Amino acid sequence: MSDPTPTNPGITETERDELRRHGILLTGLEELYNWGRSHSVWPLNFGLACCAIEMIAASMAKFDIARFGSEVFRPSPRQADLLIVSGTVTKKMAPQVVRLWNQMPEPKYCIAMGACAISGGPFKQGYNVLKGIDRFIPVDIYIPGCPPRPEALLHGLVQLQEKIRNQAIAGPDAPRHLQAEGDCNCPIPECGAHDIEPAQNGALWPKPPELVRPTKS
Amino acid sequence: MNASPFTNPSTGAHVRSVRSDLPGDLMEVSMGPHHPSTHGVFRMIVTLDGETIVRLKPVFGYLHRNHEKLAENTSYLGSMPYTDRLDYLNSMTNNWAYARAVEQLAGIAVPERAEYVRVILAELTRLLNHTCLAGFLMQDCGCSGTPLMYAFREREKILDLFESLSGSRMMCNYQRFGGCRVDPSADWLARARQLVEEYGPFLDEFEALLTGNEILLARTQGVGRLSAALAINAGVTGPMLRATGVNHDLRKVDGYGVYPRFQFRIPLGEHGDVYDRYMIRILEMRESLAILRQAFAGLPAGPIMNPAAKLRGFRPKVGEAYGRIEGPKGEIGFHLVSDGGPNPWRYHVRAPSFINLTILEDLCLGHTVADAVIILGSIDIVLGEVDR
Amino acid sequence: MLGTGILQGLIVTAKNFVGSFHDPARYTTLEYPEVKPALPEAYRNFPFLVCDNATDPMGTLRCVACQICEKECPPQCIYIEKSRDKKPDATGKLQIYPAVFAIDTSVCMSCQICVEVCPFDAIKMDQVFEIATTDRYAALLLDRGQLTKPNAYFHTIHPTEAAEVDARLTADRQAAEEKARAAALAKAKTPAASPAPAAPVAKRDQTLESAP
Amino acid sequence: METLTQLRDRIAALFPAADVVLATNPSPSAQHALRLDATHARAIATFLRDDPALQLDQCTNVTGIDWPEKEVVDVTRTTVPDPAGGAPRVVEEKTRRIEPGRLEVVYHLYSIALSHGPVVLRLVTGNRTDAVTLPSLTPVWRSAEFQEREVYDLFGIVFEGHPDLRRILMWDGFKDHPMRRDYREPDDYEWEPTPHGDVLAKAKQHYPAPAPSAPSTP
Repeated sequence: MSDPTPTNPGITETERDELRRHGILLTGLEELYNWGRSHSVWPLNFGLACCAIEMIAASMAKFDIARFGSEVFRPSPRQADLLIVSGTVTKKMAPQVVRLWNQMPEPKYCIAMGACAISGGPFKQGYNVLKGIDRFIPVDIYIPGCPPRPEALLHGLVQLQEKIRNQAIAGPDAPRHLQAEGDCNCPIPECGAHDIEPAQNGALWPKPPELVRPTKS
Repeated sequence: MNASPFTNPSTGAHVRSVRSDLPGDLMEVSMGPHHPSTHGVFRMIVTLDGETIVRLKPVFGYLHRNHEKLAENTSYLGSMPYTDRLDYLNSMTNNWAYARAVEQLAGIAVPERAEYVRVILAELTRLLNHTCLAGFLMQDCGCSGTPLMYAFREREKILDLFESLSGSRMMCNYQRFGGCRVDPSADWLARARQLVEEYGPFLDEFEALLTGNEILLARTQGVGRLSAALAINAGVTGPMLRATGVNHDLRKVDGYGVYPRFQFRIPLGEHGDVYDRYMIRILEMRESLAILRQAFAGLPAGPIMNPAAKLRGFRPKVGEAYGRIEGPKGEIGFHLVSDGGPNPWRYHVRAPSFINLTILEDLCLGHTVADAVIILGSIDIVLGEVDR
Repeated sequence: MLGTGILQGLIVTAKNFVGSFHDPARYTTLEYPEVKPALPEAYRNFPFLVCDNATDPMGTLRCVACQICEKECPPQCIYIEKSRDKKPDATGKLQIYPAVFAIDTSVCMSCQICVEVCPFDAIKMDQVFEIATTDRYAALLLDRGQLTKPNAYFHTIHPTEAAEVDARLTADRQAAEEKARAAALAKAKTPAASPAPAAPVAKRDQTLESAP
Repeated sequence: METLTQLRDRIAALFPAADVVLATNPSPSAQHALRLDATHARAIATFLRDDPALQLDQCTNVTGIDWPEKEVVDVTRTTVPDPAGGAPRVVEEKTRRIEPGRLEVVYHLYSIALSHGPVVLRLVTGNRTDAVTLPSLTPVWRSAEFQEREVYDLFGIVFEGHPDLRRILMWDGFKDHPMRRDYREPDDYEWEPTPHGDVLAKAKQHYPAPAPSAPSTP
């Protein structure tokens, strides 16, 4: 079977940009499809902590996330494409976050916004704080900062759009929703007697990269 | 009216009679922790008769970040940036409350200029909090977008000030034990003064947009009434308490900092309903502007930090202290117990919005679910502080 | 009259709508990716290490691995290992240097306490915030090489503070040289005298706690 | 307002069976406290709230404090005159004693009506394991309701007479009381790139063993 998306359409990027400036669009199916997807990423209206306020600020007049097609904050996960984990995920909250993720239809993406969502951040030594949401759900973009400026969130969103734009629509590199056996439902942890069980999703959280630290006394 | 089977014997709050000709089962609904109107990850288990609330149990802890445990393993200075993240709209007042508790614990004097700067920043924070609250409350009432957008437009201006002074928009980490971290420049003060001058016209416009609006009046007047006796007994503080008509403002009662030098009034409500709580905040903002003008006029020259105050290796003597200030949401206090070590032995936050939630059920009984949302909005909670 | 309140509100929104076409106070949108925000000088995001000479960043690090920032960092996101040998610093004095200096920016809360406690002006706050990434481990765990930036860069982002720091360091250096010269002179006069005391480098806190 | 000593004497006169101790606070804040015994605590609290001279109508703050068992060294200095007629010697005598572990609840009371305060109340449990029951002051001050639930959740103090004593911050199935000093949090230290102090010890168990002669990278 031949590749449905030729990598070289016989025209360079600069030439294509020049044509675009004159109102002539040259596009393939993949590009059109991804262009549409990347400019209508609807986030879930879901705030957790401090970063949520910056997320709201990003959707307000000064930063105006509508310029990126993402102003439609959906209250229901069924209508959302993007989960912005904006704040500390506690162990009590983790099952609900995973459930929301499972309820979102494909294609879906996740942004871990702020230090807490990435790694637990300043609260990581707490007994009720999850050390990073990527222990349970796959994260596409990490935005460090405590909290990241609204501009940093917009930058993260642009990175995500870039990622969507470069996804193939067929073949082994295609995103989950185009794969036949693609399944992104993550097992929902349960709150146990001392900790949440399991403490991480084994399929997503393999052993982290080895970090040899000379042992300090 | 029939005696309701759902009267709460301890509080006397009762349910208005519902349509008794349509007997049906009660329904239990879980609102939250992901709900677009619960101001974060707050959950209420609501029992409904039709659409009327007959029972409401708040569920907390979805943002319990172990702030107190972490603070007991960190130095006194190291907890200062964590206080920013308690009530993440009002980092400056949280900083001040914590600094005040430590200053009481260790007996550190604060220079006069620092006290003035603290007042300026606290009142700017009050403006910011109350403006945002009004916006969020309107969002809860259903006017999605416009008021919140105007509120955030003004918030950005105050945040720009905070950022150019402290380096961060929200997490200022600005106060220190015995003063403030950096001295505001003349240029900064001029900008702040200009903002204060422009805030009055903005409030006029904001009020023209909202206060007289008939829909707002219909939604908020008479909803969620709170009696003064219950408010005092339940420890309710801040604008919530003053909306019931109790004249209690720590800026007057304790007279901490340099507040006794300023002329300002305490707005009081009459009915204790959602509308009063909204109006109290609007009026408080106008008083804050008056305080700010006086503070700018009286700001003395001098050091901003007590030179005797230590940054590192700070070990207060054995003892304990409870320090409190009037935050925008109510009385924010820190209870610190020192065993003489570098870390506090016990560090407890008296979070105003957590204790203001004690009476949530009493306020909501007999109202509809839609009203519960705006009652919660009018209490003004921030989950970072409720759950800590 | 019923409805005047709503009408009044609509007038306000209309005023804002029309105003947004000509009044910059009512049109506040910052076209972010095209227009970069004007960051105030005080803005802080993540720490970086200052080196004096851009051509030899590792050789002219101001950090002497005293580990104060590691100890004071509230979220514990700094990791330092001291070197076993000593290298000359910018003044030519032999100093311990950090063999490993790592900051986990996925934990850092930008509180600036490391900057405040550093007695050597070696760590300062950076202003780069466009660091969203797809890789949590390699991209967010910054090592010594990624953290080090020249003093000239520090001057571009925090000009006032950098000028103060430079003036202070120069004064310290001159005082140290003065003292060394005086000591050398004294030594030349009385050869039996005890050797000159080491020049003080610490400016704020002389009692540096040794690492555990 | 009367001083705390006067108040203690007044309470002692009204409640002769009650054991009320004045706990002094040596810090500059000088917020001294009254330590009440559990049996009379609620009656005394009601008196404090209703007494016209006090009217402590607002219970602002409720906190728990954990005091685990610890060894205390008491140093008593006695001045012994030198029999030889020289300067008297100071003899230090050290006695070791085990201070039993206990849990403590602290209430901060203020009066809104009369604008005074704080009056600090302290209640102490018998130990940290089985005798952890204290009377709830929620019937006196409603504001204690959620705060006592929090103390129960985090410290494990059982409040007798509380209308709804459930966990509040942690989930219902949780078994530990995390604010206690001897609480050990679950081990999830497998990725700690910047460990030191306590975290280093915990993270070490997850590390690969370092190469025996690995020199630190310059």
